[in-house]
Amino acid sequence: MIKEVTDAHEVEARIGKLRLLEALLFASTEPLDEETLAGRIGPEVGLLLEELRAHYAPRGVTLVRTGGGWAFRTAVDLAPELRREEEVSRKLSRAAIETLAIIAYHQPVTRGEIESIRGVATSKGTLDLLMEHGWIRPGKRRETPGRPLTWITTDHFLDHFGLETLRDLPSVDDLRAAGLLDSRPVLLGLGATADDSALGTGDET
Amino acid sequence: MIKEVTDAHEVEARIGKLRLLEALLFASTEPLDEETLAGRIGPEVGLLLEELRAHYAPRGVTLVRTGGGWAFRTAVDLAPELRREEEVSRKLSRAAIETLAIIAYHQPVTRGEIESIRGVATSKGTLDLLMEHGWIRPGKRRETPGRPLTWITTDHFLDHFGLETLRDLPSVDDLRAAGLLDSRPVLLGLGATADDSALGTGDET
Amino acid sequence: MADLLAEHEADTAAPVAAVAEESASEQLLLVLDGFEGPLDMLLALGRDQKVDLTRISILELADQYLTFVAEARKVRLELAADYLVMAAWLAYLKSRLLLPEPEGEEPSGEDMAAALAFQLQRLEAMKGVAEKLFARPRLGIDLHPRGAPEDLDLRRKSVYEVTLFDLLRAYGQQRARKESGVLHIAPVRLYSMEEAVQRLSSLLGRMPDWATLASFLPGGEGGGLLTRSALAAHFAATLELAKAGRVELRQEGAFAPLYVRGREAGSRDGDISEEAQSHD
Repeated sequence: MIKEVTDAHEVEARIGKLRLLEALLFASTEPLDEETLAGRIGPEVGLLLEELRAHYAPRGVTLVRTGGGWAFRTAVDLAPELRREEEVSRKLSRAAIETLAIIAYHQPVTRGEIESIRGVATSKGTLDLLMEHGWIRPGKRRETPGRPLTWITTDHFLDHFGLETLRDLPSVDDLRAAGLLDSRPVLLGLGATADDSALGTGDET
Repeated sequence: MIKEVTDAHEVEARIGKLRLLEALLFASTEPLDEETLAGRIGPEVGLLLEELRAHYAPRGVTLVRTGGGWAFRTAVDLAPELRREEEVSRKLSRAAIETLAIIAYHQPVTRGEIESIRGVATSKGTLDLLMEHGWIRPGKRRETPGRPLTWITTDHFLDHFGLETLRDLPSVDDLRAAGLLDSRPVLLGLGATADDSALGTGDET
Repeated sequence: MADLLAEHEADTAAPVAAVAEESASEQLLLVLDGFEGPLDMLLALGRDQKVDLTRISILELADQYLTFVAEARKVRLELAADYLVMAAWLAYLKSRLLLPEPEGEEPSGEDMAAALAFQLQRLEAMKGVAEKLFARPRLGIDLHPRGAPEDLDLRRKSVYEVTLFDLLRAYGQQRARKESGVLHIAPVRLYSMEEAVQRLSSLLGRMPDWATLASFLPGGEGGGLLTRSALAAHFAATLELAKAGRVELRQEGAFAPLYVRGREAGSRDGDISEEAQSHD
């Protein structure tokens, strides 16, 4: 008898937590990290998240994991019906798109390395723009002469492109296996501005 | 036989519409009225809305009718646990951001020095605010006449901005290279007389 | 060469394809515009070999690039320095590949060729993944977050919303403002009309006969802008003085030299036109 009552209590408590978790995630636009959620829900939050994810999987709104956080997003397969045109002003140049890809796959990467990979100076405003989108940010300085600044991607980058972690970047394993994620400059005279120690003079085009 | 196949199709179409309805309501910034929804979903939207409402009724998120429209809201009974606070994301004033940036880059720095860099007086409230927020704290006194207090940033500052050390702040040259130090030379026509080299490096806002 | 252009019409699409019978130089210009630097262009040339980039002929690629650059220069197209640097490097690489290897510390021609091939593959790979990345369903375009978030005090992370970008931008703008403050101090020497009126008044007394306006201008120091501003100021000054009845002006036709004469020494109204005609 007593056992049963306890179970009923447990079930109720569990449902209460699930509802709270659902509400917390639903109310926020930004992903919430598991630690924050655990602080509100308790240590069993991992299991509850999985339960919620399973419940929402077939629905029009799904629970996704991205960069250590969890967020509700509209279902991927509804994209054609929900598609919003990208604002023309937000469209990125080819240079910006390539630069973002290079930062994503080679991070942490210095500006000089980006330039040596592309074989062309990074035009002013490219990194600025990517940072304004919230996709990249400065990382640690490289402990080499000149101590150049490195660039890395943000959690928002993962969120924007629907990635759970950087390991989910398209083809990343293949590229690594093929040795193509080596960011060292290989040719002298190519991307001649690739001297990080002289960044101050590295103004271009 | 034929009847059954038709039913399966109908069921599928119905589920598709429910999912789209769910996604539309989720992603909308405003409550959506039935007419608008009927335009996207079809005339049966009223029934589908009721079905959704019933599905969500016991959950942490509920579908409510508000004004003339429908919207998802976190469940009313969870309000105490969600504990809303009005002042979650206030914008920091421009003066405060600038002052914080100057302290970060020039620390240890006295209030007088901050004012001379900014070219305007710093209200005491600005430093108080930054200190209250845990981003700055008083450093040593400067051993100059008057022994003015200097200001430095805290570990919380690094934490908030995702920096490991102060050395990871981009240098002025990095800022310039990233396009964040916006230098637009103007008055090029006048460059003919006056010192060209001085004008060439000149900036305008 | 023509093949090359045709290939790029397909590759870089609209702007190039639209041009049918333009001059060679304009076509070249358009082709170059489609590239993000010499490496990008080499990659496009490499793709034209229609083989796997790992089996690409670097020698052939170098030849194609050098031909392209030579053509471009023939039509007196100004090529960016990095295109020329690349051309010089490729010419050197070619010589290293064709001639027997000299003794020494230098990397061998084959090593250099392999390094170039690697760079091309790496750039190709990055272009490929950039495309894949942007083909993914994107937040705010293909999928959407909660449209009407409810503010919850969740993380207690910060009352104020300020990002590293905000901080850096504020500092950058502050620095830019400061640098611009220095700019304004730079003196700009221009000739004012007041100066010109004074100067003309004092000179006219000593020049009773017709003289060109140019002969009143101050001497050569200062150069371009100062001289132009002096001319403008003196012209305006003569109009001002003529209005005050202190000088007479004469000009034979549009853009012809402008003649000036002082009018104080008792000249009568009537003979202005006669004077003018007598000079014809």
